[in-house]
Amino acid sequence: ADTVKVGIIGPFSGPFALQGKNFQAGVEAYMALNGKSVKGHEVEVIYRDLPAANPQQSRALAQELIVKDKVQYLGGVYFTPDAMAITPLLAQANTPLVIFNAATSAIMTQSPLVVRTSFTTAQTTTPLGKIAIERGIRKVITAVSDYGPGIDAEVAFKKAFEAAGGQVVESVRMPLSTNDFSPIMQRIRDSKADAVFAFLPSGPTTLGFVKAYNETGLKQAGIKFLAPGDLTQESDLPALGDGALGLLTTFHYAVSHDSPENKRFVEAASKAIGGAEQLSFPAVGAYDGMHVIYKMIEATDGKQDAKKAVDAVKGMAWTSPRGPVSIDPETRHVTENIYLREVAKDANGRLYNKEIQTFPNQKDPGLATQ
Amino acid sequence: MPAESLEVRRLSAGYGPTVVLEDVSFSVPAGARLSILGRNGMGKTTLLSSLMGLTRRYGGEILLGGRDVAGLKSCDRALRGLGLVPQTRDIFRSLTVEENLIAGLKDRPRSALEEAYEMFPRLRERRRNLGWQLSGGEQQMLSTARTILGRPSVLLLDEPLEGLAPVICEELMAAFVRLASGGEMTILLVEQRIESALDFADSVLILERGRIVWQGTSEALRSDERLVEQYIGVGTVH
Amino acid sequence: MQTVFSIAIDAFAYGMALFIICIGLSLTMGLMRVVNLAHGAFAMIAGYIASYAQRELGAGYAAALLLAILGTVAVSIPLERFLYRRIYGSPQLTQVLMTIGITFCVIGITNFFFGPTLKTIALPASLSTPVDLGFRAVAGHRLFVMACGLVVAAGLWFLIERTAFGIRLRATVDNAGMADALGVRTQAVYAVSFAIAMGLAALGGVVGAEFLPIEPYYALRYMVTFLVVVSVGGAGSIPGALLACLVLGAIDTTGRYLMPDFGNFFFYAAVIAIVCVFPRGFLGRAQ
Amino acid sequence: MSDLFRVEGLSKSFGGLAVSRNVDLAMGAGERLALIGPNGAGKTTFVNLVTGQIRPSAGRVILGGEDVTGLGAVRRVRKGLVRTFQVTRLFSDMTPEEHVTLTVLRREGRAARILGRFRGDPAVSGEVEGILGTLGLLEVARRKVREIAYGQQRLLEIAIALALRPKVLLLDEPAAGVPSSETPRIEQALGHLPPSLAVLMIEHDMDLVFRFAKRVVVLAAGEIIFEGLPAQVAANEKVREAYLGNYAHARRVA
Amino acid sequence: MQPSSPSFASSPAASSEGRSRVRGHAASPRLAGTRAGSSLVRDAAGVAAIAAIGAAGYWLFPDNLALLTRVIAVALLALSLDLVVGYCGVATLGHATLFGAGAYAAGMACLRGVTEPMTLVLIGAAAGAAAGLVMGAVMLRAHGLAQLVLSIAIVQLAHEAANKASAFTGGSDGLAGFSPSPLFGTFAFDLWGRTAYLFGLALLVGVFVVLKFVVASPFGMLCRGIKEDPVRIRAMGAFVFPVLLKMFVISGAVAGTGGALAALSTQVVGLDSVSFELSANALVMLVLGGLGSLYGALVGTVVFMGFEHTVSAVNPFHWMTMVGALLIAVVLVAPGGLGGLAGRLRAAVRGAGGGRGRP
Ligand SMILES: Nc1ncnc2c1ncn2[C@@H]1O[C@H](COP(=O)(O)OP(=O)(O)OP(=O)(O)O)[C@@H](O)[C@H]1O
Ligand SMILES: Nc1ncnc2c1ncn2[C@@H]1O[C@H](COP(=O)(O)OP(=O)(O)OP(=O)(O)O)[C@@H](O)[C@H]1O
Ligand SMILES: [Mg+2]
Ligand SMILES: [Mg+2]
Repeated sequence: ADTVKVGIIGPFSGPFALQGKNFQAGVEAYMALNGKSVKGHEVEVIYRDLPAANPQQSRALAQELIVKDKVQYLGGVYFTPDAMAITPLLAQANTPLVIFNAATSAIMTQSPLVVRTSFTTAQTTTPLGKIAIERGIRKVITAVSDYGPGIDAEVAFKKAFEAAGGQVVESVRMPLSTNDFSPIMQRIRDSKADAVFAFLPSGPTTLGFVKAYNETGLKQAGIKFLAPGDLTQESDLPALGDGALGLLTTFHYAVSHDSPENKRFVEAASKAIGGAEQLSFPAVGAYDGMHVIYKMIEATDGKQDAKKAVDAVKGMAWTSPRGPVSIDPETRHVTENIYLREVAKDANGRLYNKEIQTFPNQKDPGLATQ
Repeated sequence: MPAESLEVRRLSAGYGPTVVLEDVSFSVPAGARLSILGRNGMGKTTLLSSLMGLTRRYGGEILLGGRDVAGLKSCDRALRGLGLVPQTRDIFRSLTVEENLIAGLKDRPRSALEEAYEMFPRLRERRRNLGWQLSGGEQQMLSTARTILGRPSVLLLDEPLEGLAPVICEELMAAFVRLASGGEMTILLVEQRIESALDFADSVLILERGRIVWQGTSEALRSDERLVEQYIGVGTVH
Repeated sequence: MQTVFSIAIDAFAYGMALFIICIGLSLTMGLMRVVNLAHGAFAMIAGYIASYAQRELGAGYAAALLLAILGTVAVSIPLERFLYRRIYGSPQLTQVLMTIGITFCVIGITNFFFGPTLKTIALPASLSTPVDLGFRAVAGHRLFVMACGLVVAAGLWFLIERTAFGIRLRATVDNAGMADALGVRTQAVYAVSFAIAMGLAALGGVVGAEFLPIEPYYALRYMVTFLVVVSVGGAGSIPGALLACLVLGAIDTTGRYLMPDFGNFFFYAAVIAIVCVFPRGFLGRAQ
Repeated sequence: MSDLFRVEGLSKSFGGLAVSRNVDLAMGAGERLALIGPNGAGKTTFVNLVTGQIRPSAGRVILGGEDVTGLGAVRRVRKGLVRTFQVTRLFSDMTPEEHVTLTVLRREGRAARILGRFRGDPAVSGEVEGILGTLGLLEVARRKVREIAYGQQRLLEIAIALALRPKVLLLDEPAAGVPSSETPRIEQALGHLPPSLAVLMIEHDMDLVFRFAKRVVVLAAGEIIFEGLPAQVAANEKVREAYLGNYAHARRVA
Repeated sequence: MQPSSPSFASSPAASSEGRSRVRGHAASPRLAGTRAGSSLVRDAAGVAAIAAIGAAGYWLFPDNLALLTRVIAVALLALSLDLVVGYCGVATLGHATLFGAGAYAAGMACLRGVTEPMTLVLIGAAAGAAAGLVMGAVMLRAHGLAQLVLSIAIVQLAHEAANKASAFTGGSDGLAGFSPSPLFGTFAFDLWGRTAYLFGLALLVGVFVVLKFVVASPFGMLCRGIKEDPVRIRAMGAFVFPVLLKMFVISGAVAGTGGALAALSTQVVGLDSVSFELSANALVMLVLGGLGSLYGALVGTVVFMGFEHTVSAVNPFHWMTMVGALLIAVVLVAPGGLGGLAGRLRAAVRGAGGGRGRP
């Protein structure tokens, strides 16, 4: 019975500290519910902070975890470039990397030792194309933050929407540092579209965008708001306030998901993070990531054998708090349900993402096309 | 404030780790005029700044009208009646002439500014100009006027004539003498031109390497060629 | 035409919001000559206090705003006494070091106590309802921000340019030793000015929260914006800051409308152009 | 014309204040000229105009027959038009030795070289030592300028100007702040100047002016009100009223 | 002495303070010519110390070589920053532009088939120098705060450009997928990072030696003069702009070297390498260590990054407070930076030895 160490890299401080805390909550919840050892091997988790995208630092942390702390598994990673910096190390280190978040399709092609339990932006966005048409939306303007995930979202939506027969009348890319969104709203209004498709990183930017959407009267004017679920992550909802009511988003996970697995998860994770209101999607990625890592430990009986570990989880299927999921044996990316949700108020007057439609077993379309 | 006496006992002071003044003691009665002489770098400026509290003090007392002010910060010394016209003038460069003067007013009303303009009509003409725009001499006038406006009881003048036209020098020296003999101020003057310094003062003090090497009346110094030669006279040039 | 008006209104509101948050920094940087990178940290503290007061104490908007200003000033007094007083007149880079340190500490501490989530300050009904201007509706709080900005600008300008306190402050900054020697209580002058600046930061943080939402990273996230706006205006000049905020607000807003993809290029290219034409900022105090 | 240096119709005003009104002045090689006048008459501004720190609104500056009005300050210095500053402008963190060394290297066109060390050239350090010695600055040669007395800083200003080997030297109150015991050093330094050098000195110390100058120009309110021999100056009623007053020594000279 | 005198008793201890007296300062009347020699010796010792400490790092922290390599890359940036800030007095918050130029140039070249590490470093340095030329030409138009703002605007524009040109730079996902060939054909840039570290150390020592010569040259002294008073320099007949521009180019080459090293060792170039954050961090490290000595840049980088790494490992969630506290403490204890502190301690020790015992 050895100790198996798992190194988790995530943004535990800085502007994305909330997401990092969710990593931690997911990991701790899993360990609280499933024990701290596998087959008699004690599992020890080591956290390393990487506040913002910084590949050099990411590599330094991964290297230290591998060489000095002798971890057998790497997990976490919030940003794509950070994952990219780690992948070249994996083969030499004989260490698998289980990604809890970083959502660009291309990471999976960098190394056969990467497994991902989160989602890709293309995966969560694609169903929106059909949904829009179903709801009678013909013309859409897209407005996304001008960075990798935003562009992924724009491309994925455009493809899906046009395939379903809609028309993207205009595509706006907004710099990440935009503070005041009212000029963008004016542009949306001028475009005469039926709806706006938006993608922004969660946090203050999203808040500003949604506020401007309400304040400039676009909502009253009947222009619909479509977005992947990052925009209405549960921890931001109280700040968004009633203005968020009725926003339509598609995502792989809602904290409100109604299943016994999720109840158990939410309870444990809330305890770990110190309050249900801070809980958000990275937690479930981490939770399932730990599940995968536990399986790997089990399969290798605590020995360091990256290939065997990864092979063991290919095709693995289980019921996650988000619903049924499996690891695609070819891409090693998670196959999962995508839900359409609407922001609504619960009995206590709290805002939540209400799941109203399910798209089962979605693979990553981004990888399929590559 | 009427003139007050000043007594310095065993003052030692300097900059950071450097001791410049050592064991300096002297006293000036109220309304008297004292000239401080000495060659370049001998500590005259340091002495005046120390009295004002702008250097680091290592020991000694400064009695202003009998009360020790050595432990006070310089603004408290100023409010007790010390006033310094520094050698470097220290005009507030980004303030206008008028604002510079107002800064020196202490609690007096703005109408008192007239005194300064009467003393230096040139300043009235330039009163909307910023400090840094002034000519050298104008800065000197401003510096002097600014301190005098605060009605100090002991006025410390560090080369106040530097850069002034001769005609103004004369008027100014006469004004200083008037202020002192009118019982309004006690004046300590550092001045390079021995003639002017001796004409002005009742008594003289010579500094050399931070110590007082001679004290006495102007007449005594004037009559002793050797002394002048030794301490302040024309130095040998290599 | 309507679009032009609409953009103009947005630009003006955004500019005034920037102004109200930055003006305190212009005071510290231009007049006290302290590069106070922790300015945003104080605005953020105020935001937290206001949000806390509303949520936990049930205070109204006005009461929360007042509490936030008082609270922030109260926090700033010991910081002034023990930290800032040490760096008055220090080289700018030393000040940068200290104030970044303070920012880090404030961020770490607020993160610890208040958690990393966004905090909101609920507006009273009178400010949250849109006001109809004829051609379009404008959120009430935007008008409020504009009004606050103008009042603050006028008051501050009078204080600095016309009162004896303003002259003493400027004299102190110009040459503290000499001001001291003239009987100006420089330490008190600094302390009061600092408190005023922090009060303004607090006001800006709370009133501007609708534009720049309060969260633990606030202090660093907007640091660049604040620095740029203040410098373009010419640090220490109230009209300059106002002008810079309005011009940059207008450029930012129109840029984002006309060419959203290149919004940042617009903004920073404009900054470079302005600075090249006005090397001291619009109305910088001459040296 | 054989004038080494000539100024024609130089004019400048700040806002409404005319500080230089149509000023004409010429100096020949080896000339020793004093420029005096009341405070704020525009003497320093004249130097600023001549050396190119500020641009005149009208007029020309001619050096050695060449019109240098269009040139910047740096090029004028390189052509031999050198000034000192009324309020010292020195590098407070550097030593007098470093000041003068840098100046000498600059003069020889070696100051912007990346290859080679700053110290160590015996020819340069010999010259530096000579200049500092002339002005009595050897004692403080290796102390930071911020730590030396003001009077010594004034002397260093002159040392730098001398190290540039100028053709025309403009001294703005070189003796202000230098005690009368030390002014001989300045005079001596000036006395050692190459005879072909033209020197214009602004000074309020009339003793020095009368000992030094062969010709005196009086400027008042931006205009030249008098020009002549030192002996004539004190006798001039206008000059007396505007500037000299009852200057005792002047009477003696007169 | 009068022990009864109250002010005497309350004044700072008169005897124990280390201080020298004016009289003791009387220098020899002639200038001795030994100074140049002694400073050469001192620099040689300094370089030896850097190499020794670097080697010690290799033996003491064999498991942290990737971090140490990163420290070296950032140290190069801090060094290059010291050239403009410490020696020329040009404050900049945009120096990562030059670092990023080097990193992206090396990365792109590598992706296009130039894989020899030395060549890549040279490409990085050249790109940094070119960026330095452009940046200097823009920034040197202004002074003070305005200059600072220009530097910020430049780095933001560069960042935005790198983001937009994602076809070349990979945008926010980073430029990845290149791998440099082994150094001298034998030493690969591998997981353990020995090659990268030793290569980086060699670069650092080399660059440091060159820079020591640069700052000790007449050019270096001219820059110091410009820093203190450009008007004075002009009155000495020297142009300011070309001198500063030259320094910017040199500085750009150094920063570009750092960027290239970062790219080589990580094999990814992210947008963070042309960010305001990196620029500001480098400036903080430099000021922490002390300006204008080159040593300060190294000390500051090592202390800051080492401290940050340690506390963030101990508490990944709230370490920022500790780093903040460190910065504040340094300003309170050593306002001139840690490097200056060492100098002050040395002076105090010497002063105490010589200045004791007033007559
Ligand atoms: N800031 C300082 N730090 C260290 N030493 C200093 C400082 N200022 C002056 N000194 C030293 O103190 C001594 C006295 O200087 P001080 O300025 O008092 O002379 P002074 O008599 O006024 O000379 P001057 O006639 O030139 O004005 C000098 O040796 C000088 O080098
Ligand atoms: N930049 C400026 N802006 C406005 N006025 C200025 C400026 N520079 C100088 N002046 C004014 O021009 C006048 C002439 O100044 P200048 O310095 O030439 O006098 P000066 O003859 O050298 O006097 P002093 O003997 O006192 O040095 C002064 O009244 C001054 O206030
Ligand atoms: Mg003096
Ligand atoms: Mg003058």
